[in-house]
Amino acid sequence: MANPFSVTRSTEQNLTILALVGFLDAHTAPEFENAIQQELDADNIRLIVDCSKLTYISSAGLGVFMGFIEELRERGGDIKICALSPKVEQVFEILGFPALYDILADVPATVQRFADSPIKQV
Amino acid sequence: MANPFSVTRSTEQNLTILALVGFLDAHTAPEFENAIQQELDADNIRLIVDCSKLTYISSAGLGVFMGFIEELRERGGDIKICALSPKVEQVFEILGFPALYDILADVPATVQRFADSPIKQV
Amino acid sequence: MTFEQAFTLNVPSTTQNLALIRDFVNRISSQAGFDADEMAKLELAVDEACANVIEHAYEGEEGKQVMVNASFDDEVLRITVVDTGKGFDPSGVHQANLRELAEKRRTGGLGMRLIQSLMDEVHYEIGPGNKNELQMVKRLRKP
Amino acid sequence: MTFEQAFTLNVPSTTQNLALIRDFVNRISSQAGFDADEMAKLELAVDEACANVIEHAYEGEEGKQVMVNASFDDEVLRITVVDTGKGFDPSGVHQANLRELAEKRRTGGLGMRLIQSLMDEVHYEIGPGNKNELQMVKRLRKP
Ligand SMILES: Nc1ncnc2c1ncn2[C@@H]1O[C@H](COP(=O)(O)OP(=O)(O)O)[C@@H](O)[C@H]1O
Ligand SMILES: Nc1ncnc2c1ncn2[C@@H]1O[C@H](COP(=O)(O)OP(=O)(O)O)[C@@H](O)[C@H]1O
Repeated sequence: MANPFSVTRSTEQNLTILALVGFLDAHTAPEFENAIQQELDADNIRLIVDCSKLTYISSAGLGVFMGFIEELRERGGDIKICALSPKVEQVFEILGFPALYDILADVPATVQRFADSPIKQV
Repeated sequence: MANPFSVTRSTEQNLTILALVGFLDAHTAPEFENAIQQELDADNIRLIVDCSKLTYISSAGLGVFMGFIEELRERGGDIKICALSPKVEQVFEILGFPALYDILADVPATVQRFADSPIKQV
Repeated sequence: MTFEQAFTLNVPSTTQNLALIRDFVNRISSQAGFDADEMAKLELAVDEACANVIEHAYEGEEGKQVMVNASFDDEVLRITVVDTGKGFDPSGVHQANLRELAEKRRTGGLGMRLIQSLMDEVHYEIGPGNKNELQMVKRLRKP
Repeated sequence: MTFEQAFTLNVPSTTQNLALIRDFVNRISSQAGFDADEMAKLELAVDEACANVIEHAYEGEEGKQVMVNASFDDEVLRITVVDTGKGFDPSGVHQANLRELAEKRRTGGLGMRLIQSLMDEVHYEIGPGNKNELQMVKRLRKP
């Protein structure tokens, strides 16, 4: 019954894929924050966040994206987001995330976007 | 989010199989009661209750078994129960149901039991 | 943890709310550290207690409130179910055995027995029409 | 239904309890007749409100209580989140836009905006250290 959340890491070419699973709220956001911080510390600055198994997100989860995006882009990297369920997508849209982040349909499309446009022009 | 419960009916030889799905509590027990009553009204007195998809049972659900068993046996029939999950089985056992009811591993074993012993000797 | 964790839930007296009550108990017993088997017992005991309140204490009247208090520390989980209904004398309830019940075609009479066997301690404080409490305790077994 | 359905939940002020609070809201909004899309909005608005209480009103202190009251009839669902924490002046909160927040590397500042856009009415009653209430209303759309 503990609301499960986990981050699974994989790589593809020079990209890091972080797959989020479960419920991302104020309780679990620190775990996601740590996962991104570790990538930065290891100089992995091209991140794909795969949300295909993300069931729920609140502003605490969205804040994690906000906290790192400037630094990543300054260093030549980006966070690109993919595979949002309709429920999760609605939250990104209410807050205007599509203006600030590349949001794609799936991992392959996001890999392609990194090739075409390494940093989103905002 | 409504706690789902449903009863699915099928037949095998001269037996009626009622498959319970979901949560059987004081709220949903009347639905199970109606399902059994309909069988009695139609003179179907050999009932297999398949609990393989029953997630939860409380005493209100167990009471439904109690309310019909005497009449069914007087009329030459029986209720035999099968495929309890460990969680549901624990409740049947605490209350001593195995002394009063045939409880089998699956539907085929229960069909066989009806052939060997149409009414449990208690 | 260093302090007691206390939770309260208040819901209208309808059987539809039993599912909500079970969610509540499951979340708390998981936090308290019970395993899946003990969580199932707690969930069932509280369901039975609340179903009795709805059916018997309030005699099916839906505009009343069922209150569930829960608190735990490192050693025990205490759950109290409170109603303002008619009350009863628990010691006066005849605990029929299963065969008797079947012979009488009774669909009830199993709930209180379940509560007794699922919990470590069970205690009623009855104040008819005012405040009736069913206090239940389950101890955490140290691993 | 002919009478108002009223529910209350009281939990300790830890983010772990947000999941329990969301269960509670989901059960009630489903009973009230909201569709899946509206249920998701209600769940999120209450999560945000309670996360703010835990983080800001109580400044992370875990021994306090978060109270959620919910009631509905045929027309509206009202949810009130109550705390006894430090309070604040909601009108004094600067609503930064997303780009500003990103530039300042702020991880916060999105919750109150979400609540505003998810609910039909939002109203704060602040009584610092005594009782702070966030009252939220969502109307049932007739099919
Ligand atoms: N909370 C209560 N308020 C009033 N009467 C109760 C309450 N709980 C139990 N009872 C009485 O005790 C009897 C036995 O309860 P129980 O063992 O749970 O079986 P059941 O509820 O199925 O009848 C009930 O029939 C009722 O008369
Ligand atoms: N319940 C509350 N009690 C005290 N302060 C609050 C409360 N809710 C919001 N605030 C204040 O308003 C600010 C904005 O809140 P919000 O938009 O939810 O963003 P965040 O919580 O991520 O900072 C908070 O940083 C806090 O200063």
